[in-house]
Amino acid sequence: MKYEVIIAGFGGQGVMSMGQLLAYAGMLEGRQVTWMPSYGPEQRGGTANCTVILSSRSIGSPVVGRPSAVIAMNLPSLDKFEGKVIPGGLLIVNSTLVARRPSRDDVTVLLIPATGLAAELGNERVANMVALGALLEATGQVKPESVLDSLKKALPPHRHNLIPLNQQALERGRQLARERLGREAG
Amino acid sequence: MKYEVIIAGFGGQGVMSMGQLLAYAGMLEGRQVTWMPSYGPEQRGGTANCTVILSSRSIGSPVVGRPSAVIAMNLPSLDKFEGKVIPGGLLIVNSTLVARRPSRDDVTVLLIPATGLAAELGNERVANMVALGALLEATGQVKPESVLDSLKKALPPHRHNLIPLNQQALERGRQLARERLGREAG
Amino acid sequence: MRVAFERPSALADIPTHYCPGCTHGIAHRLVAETLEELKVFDRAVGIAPVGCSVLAYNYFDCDMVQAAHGRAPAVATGLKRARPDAVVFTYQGDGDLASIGMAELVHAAARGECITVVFINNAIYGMTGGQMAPTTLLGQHTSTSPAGREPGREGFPIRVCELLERVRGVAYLARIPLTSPANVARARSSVRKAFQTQLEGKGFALVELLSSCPTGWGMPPREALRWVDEVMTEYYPPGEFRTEPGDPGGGPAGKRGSQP
Amino acid sequence: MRVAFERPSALADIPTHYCPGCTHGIAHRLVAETLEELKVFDRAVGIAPVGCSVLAYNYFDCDMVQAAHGRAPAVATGLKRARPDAVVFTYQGDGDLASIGMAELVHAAARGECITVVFINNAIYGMTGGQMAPTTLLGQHTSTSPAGREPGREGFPIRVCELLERVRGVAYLARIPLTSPANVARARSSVRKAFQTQLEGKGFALVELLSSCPTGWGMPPREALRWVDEVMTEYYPPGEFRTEPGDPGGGPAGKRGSQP
Amino acid sequence: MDELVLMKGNEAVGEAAIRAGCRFFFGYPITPQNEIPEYMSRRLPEVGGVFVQAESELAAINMVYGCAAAGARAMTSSSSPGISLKQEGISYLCGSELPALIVNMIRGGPGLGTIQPAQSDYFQAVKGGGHGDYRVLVYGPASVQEMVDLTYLAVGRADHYRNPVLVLGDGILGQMMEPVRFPAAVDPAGLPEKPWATNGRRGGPKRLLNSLYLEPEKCEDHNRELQAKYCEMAATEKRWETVATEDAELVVVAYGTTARICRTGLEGLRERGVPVGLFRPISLWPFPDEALDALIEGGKVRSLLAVEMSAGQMVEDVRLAARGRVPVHFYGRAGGMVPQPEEIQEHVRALLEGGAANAGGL
Amino acid sequence: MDELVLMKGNEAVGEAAIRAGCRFFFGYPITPQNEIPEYMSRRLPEVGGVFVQAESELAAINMVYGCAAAGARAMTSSSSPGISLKQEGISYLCGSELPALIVNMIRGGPGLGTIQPAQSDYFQAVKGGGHGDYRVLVYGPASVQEMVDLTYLAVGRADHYRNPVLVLGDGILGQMMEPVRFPAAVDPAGLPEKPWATNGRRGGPKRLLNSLYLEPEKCEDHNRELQAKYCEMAATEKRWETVATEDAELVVVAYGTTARICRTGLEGLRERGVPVGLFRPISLWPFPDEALDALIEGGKVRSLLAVEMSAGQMVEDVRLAARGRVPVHFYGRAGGMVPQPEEIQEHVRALLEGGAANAGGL
Amino acid sequence: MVEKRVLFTEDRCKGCELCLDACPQKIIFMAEHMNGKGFHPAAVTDQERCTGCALCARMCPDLVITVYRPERPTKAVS
Amino acid sequence: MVEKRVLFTEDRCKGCELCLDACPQKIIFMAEHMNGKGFHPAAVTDQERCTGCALCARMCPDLVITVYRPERPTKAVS
Ligand SMILES: Cc1ncc(C[n+]2csc(CCOP(=O)(O)OP(=O)(O)O)c2C)c(N)n1
Ligand SMILES: Cc1ncc(C[n+]2csc(CCOP(=O)(O)OP(=O)(O)O)c2C)c(N)n1
Ligand code: SF4
Ligand code: SF4
Ligand code: SF4
Ligand code: SF4
Repeated sequence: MKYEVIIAGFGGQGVMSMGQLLAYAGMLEGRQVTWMPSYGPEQRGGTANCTVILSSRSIGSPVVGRPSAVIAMNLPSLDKFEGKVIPGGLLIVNSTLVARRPSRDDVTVLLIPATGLAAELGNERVANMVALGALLEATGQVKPESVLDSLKKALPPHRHNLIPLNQQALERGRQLARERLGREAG
Repeated sequence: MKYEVIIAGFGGQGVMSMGQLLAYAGMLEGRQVTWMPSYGPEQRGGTANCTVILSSRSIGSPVVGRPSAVIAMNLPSLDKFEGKVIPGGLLIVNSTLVARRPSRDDVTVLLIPATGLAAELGNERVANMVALGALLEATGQVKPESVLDSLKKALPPHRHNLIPLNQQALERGRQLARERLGREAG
Repeated sequence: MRVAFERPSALADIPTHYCPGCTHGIAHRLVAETLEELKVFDRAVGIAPVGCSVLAYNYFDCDMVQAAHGRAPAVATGLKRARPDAVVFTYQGDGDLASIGMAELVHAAARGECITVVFINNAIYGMTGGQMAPTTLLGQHTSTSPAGREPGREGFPIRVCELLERVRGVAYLARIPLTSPANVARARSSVRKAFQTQLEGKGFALVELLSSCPTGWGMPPREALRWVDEVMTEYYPPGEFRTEPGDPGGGPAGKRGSQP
Repeated sequence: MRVAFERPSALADIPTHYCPGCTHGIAHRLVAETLEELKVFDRAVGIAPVGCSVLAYNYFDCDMVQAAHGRAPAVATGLKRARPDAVVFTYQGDGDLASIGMAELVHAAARGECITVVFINNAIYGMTGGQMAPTTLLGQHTSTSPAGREPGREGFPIRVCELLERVRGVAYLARIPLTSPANVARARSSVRKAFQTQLEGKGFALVELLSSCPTGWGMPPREALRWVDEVMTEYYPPGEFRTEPGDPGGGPAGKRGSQP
Repeated sequence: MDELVLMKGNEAVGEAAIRAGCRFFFGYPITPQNEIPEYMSRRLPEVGGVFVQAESELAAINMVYGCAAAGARAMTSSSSPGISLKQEGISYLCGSELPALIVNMIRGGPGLGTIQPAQSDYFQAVKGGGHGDYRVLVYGPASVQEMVDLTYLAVGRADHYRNPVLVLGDGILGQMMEPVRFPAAVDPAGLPEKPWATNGRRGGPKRLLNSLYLEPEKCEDHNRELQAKYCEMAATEKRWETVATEDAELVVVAYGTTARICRTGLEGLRERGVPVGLFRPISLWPFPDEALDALIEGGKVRSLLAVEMSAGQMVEDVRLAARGRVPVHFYGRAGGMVPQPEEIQEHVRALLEGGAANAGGL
Repeated sequence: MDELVLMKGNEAVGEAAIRAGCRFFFGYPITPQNEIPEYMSRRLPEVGGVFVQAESELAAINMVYGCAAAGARAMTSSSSPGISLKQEGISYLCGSELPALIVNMIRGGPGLGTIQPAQSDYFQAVKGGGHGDYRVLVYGPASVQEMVDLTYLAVGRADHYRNPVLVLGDGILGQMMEPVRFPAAVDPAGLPEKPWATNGRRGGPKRLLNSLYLEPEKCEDHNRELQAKYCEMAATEKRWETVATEDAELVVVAYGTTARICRTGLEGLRERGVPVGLFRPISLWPFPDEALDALIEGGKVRSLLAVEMSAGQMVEDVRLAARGRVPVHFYGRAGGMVPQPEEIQEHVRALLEGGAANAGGL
Repeated sequence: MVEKRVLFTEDRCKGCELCLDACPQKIIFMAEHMNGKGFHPAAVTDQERCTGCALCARMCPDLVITVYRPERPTKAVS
Repeated sequence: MVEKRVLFTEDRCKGCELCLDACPQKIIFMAEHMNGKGFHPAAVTDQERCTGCALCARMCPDLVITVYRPERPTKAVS
């Protein structure tokens, strides 16, 4: 099966690395993966986004028109991608920065105050991990442990002190998603 | 009918302009003509040559492998082109500078001491006109008057004082050719 | 109340794509103000380079031509030769002007083309993401000089004004940092002179504006301006290098000047 | 009797294609003698340009590479970076080096590439038949400046040494006319220094040899040499411009040197 | 100059461009086309034009770009290596939709090659040696008179389409002299205004000449417009000549100098009753495929022979037009070698006798 | 690095080149391939190699020329406009018979175009954008793993043939990350000597690397040798992949990124029983024409559809291979637009229903 | 409330803070809230302390600032 | 006849006359005859006046000239 995620936000919000962690985790779990960034000067000031595809079979097009899930870390991203999610898909919105409520009613909407929760954890920059946690919880696409393993591989050793914080953020996101989705802790 | 001439010699011997005069004269007489120079750095120090084609019909290839006539103003030119003249063709050799006698016996050979005769006329640089005169006489391809008309067109007005000398040289060439060919003055 | 400062009408009233604190915006304004002040807006033609300022064609409200990377001076030459009454300027970054475009720059200068070159020296390639520029300082870290520019590996930074100072055909040449209101005022006067040089038909004119690239340098904008003032100006001394056409001379330093 | 002068063995024993009296032949000999003298012939690699000296690859008996027009310094860079122990020289005419090849020249110099450039300045394009060069003097008639070079039309001649003098990365720089036995002796010593600079790893070295092109100029060879001495050296003063690496500095002439 | 004059191909090209209203030349010397810049440096000042010897071919094509942007008729010329250096610029001219006359007097390659004539830049010219989807009109003259006529035409077509037009000659065509007659001179002052030209707003709307479209949707739209233009060219600009093809069983396809050499060869064969004809493409892009198609459909033709001064480039366009219906043979010379009529004759005879099945020269 | 790593195509190309023994990189930044020079500037010093940021693409290709002349394995990379600037240099490399790895991560054109992915430099790559008769081996990878494998292969083939080899990717292939496994590292010190390399005679015979042959006879001989080499390449270097072509009535022909998009689309059609297959050229020059020929001769195929991110370039090679036996249709997107699998499906369905007869996208 | 002497087109502000250093009166500050672009915009509330020198505007790369000057600059404005 | 001190490889000479100016003894002259290349070659007959300074050779672009010097230069040679 194929699962396609678009992650979008401001330049500094870590949307690219969020996607890479997801892809890496998928790879560790033996799946086919591609990660594809938007590239070019639009990144400057505007929004950046990336697409992650996780699949059991070899992946064709790395460019996705209609993703299974979207994480919108800011308003322009929500505006741009809300309409693209497939019916029955998932839409995660960073509700700290996005005041508007999504209008789609044929998709699962998760409003996650990712930036706020990250700030509570002491560092706004882990908002991406909060959002990623929510995605993992809502979709079960990859295991949180795989994401943490990926993080260990991705961070240089002298940055490994950041791992606990990231782990907390991931957990926080999962937890909130569980609550919002009305699920029991797994 | 098509008549093809290759004129070859040292850089300064005026072989290019000799060919141009011939072509121009042909044009004035209403014939199809092309003039094609050898070009490139070989000119430097080595020999230069040009090909003139006179024809009653539109001219195909401007590059001639086997000319009807060759004028060799120096030894390297004779060495290079002697073998190329078609059987029954014409070979004019500037015998002032070329000691060697041509070995071809299936072509008409005219040994014309062009440089020497030109020097006698007071200017070595009209050796080309002497040779051209010989060609005109031997082949009848264009009228001497046409060559002189061409010369008038080619020379800038302030150089028209050179015309009489050129005319003399042309005449001298014709005359000698007549003698060598055992012809009567026309 | 009267207006003490407002947007020059020669600039389109749209937001730019430049990063926060990028001095490209200031430089644009100076050029636009000059076009108005000299009343040449209506016959101005700008040549946009390839670099962060490629979209300058959207911001300057005069006629604009987008040129291939580095070739703006050649494009300007063609244009000016065809329309000597047009006021032609190029707006070029350091990669565009001093790396790939070095030959076109030096030759347009040597031909004494009556064009005005606005040269934005930010010591880096902004648009492509922070690679080394020919003006990157020694020791400076960029994405293609990751260990810091080191002469044995990456060579020395090129000083464009010092170089062009030796080219006959150049009539105006100045370098000013865009770091403070006072410097910006100086820069404006230099930009003006560079256009006046063209209007008077004196020859080639270039103003080098020492600029910041907060994004490429990885510095907050204010720190970036301080870096310009404190570090860049050390290697790139500001000032006017040439204010009139003439033979810049220069000659051998050694003892062999005499002829037998 | 001992031999006071004979052909250096680094030159192939074949006639050259150069015109009578063309000083390319003298320049070739100086380079060949230097390669022998410094005992580097066996690790020398020459880069032949496009120009009358394109066939230099036949004359120099060391390894030779023929480069695209103007790109010899880039080719030399690639070669030297791959084999730092090779002794790499380019041999370039003024069209090749200062016109189409200006960017490659300035940048190889700024990178301080340890290569030696032998620059033949004959103020014209010889090979293609006498067109204007970037070094053609004002007033000089060529087949593409038929009315004589005029700054407003054809721009000013470029002085390569004066220009490069302002480039950090340059370690040796000299200009010598090939006009008399005494000057040829000077030129030889400069060529030697330019190679020594490379051997010592000091940086970029260039010798400009003021040369004649009797054919392109339409002058007998001896008159051509007089013209070099009397006319060319006026605009192109001979001498050593740089003998050591270092920062050439240069700075603004105007009053804006001070920083707020 | 309405009279017949004897003129070098290179100079004739220059004069023809001037006659067509071109007053700006930007170029760099290279054999075998030096007479073009040399002629222009003498002639242009006489007619109030401008000649600039650029510092390189790269600079030259970009000067043409700027000059065309100002609305003037501009040209450049070079030969093979120099034309390679212009590829980025040609792509930009097409992208910004700017007219230009570009002349390539081909010499043998690759690399520095030789200065002798060749046709080995055919692919570069007709398929596009630069990046991106673009097309330039390419004309392949076969005589000095045709150089004049096609150059004259090219300048007008360039303006008409706002696209560069390439005249593809070779060293022979540039160097040879033939009698020519020039068409009437166009006064550039009398040419229609170009409302898109960037020469200062002068009270009008802002103009922009540009090939950058960061958003791919816009860039695709732009490409669609360009393609529509190229389709129009393909529909209306094909030119060709046929010689004795009506009853020909073997048709030689050749352009430029090679075509006239082939004609001489074929005339000889015809005299001996051999049923051969000549198809001469004059526009190389668009290639006159329908005309060739019609010839094949005529049913007489049993095979085609492409002859080139290259290792087999135009032959691909011949094959594309032939679509497998008749065998397409190839005969080529390279590196500056010029085929002789006798060679063509021999090769044709061998083919007709079934001997040289596509052996193909070189 | 024998394990699976997640890597960007651009970085993977760099690492693959290093693994193949390439220690010299000369290049100039341009989107979307900046990660190649950036990666090389970090990695090469670690392995004793040299990274030089050249002043331009022109300088870069000529540095590669010099470096290859010294006998080293050298590479450069760029994207479309930058590759146009390298055309003269590529022609010189071929003329002097020097090996080189050249990577083009295509972006949309013409001119400055867009930085988004395209395949519109196909003609330039396979027909030769530079002057003269020459050929370069061109590979068109379709995944990051294939970028690695073909880059690795390219370095070796370049040395084998003493000829540049071009890896033709696009913005997507350069920017995307996929898991890759690298082949074993080659130690450049262990590579065979190159007796022709000019690194100083050192007691041996003089060596000369040159592409000038003033005498046309010699230049033609040289061209004959080059053509013989290209013939050998054409005979031995064709690569392709087929997917479900055995019983396909319509075969889509596509390379690179487009091919994988088509595969996704075709899989969907196959699931619904539509008899479609995919023919994917991997070597673009030489184009795998015989394999396509065999497919057509198989008799099942009733039509071909070429799909490209360009306005119709590869389709000419498909037509040349098809020789009129089956209709060849075309569907293309341009200017950085990437086709979607659904588009392909729709277009195929319309074709099978006879609706979109060669209407052809764009 | 005083008439505005210095006017910030808030949505154009990229929060670069260059105007802060330029203002001799040091009356410019960065607002708490974010504008549509996600930046904290520069602002002045102390309008009467603005002398109309326009130095901030001359440093602003984004033409965010318009400055008005009283007809007689030295006199306090109503 | 004296042993030759200065030797001209006549066929290589292009008749440029640069050696003429270089010779301090002014003993070089251009021969009447032409060589194979069509040039009047330079020549010296006055061999004993040659001092072996080799200045001519250093100016000759075509390496036409080889110069020998007596072991003790000041002494006249047999
Ligand atoms: C021929 C070509 N080479 C490279 C590029 C890629 N490129 C675009 S902008 C740029 C450098 C820009 O740097 P600079 O000129 O310093 O301007 P900045 O972005 O810093 O303002 C480069 C290399 C290109 N578009 N075309
Ligand atoms: C790309 C390219 N452009 C132009 C030429 C033609 N060309 C050959 S040599 C030359 C100029 C030679 O002049 P110079 O470098 O001054 O050397 P000289 O012949 O005077 O020694 C030119 C323009 C070429 N071969 N390649
Ligand atoms: S990248 Fe640098 S130069 Fe470009 S807009 Fe941003 S700050 Fe300015
Ligand atoms: S043309 Fe000039 S530079 Fe070339 S060989 Fe002759 S004299 Fe020398
Ligand atoms: S300088 Fe301009 S953009 Fe920057 S903070 Fe001040 S008002 Fe905003
Ligand atoms: S310098 Fe040399 S080539 Fe010239 S005349 Fe003397 S010997 Fe002959």
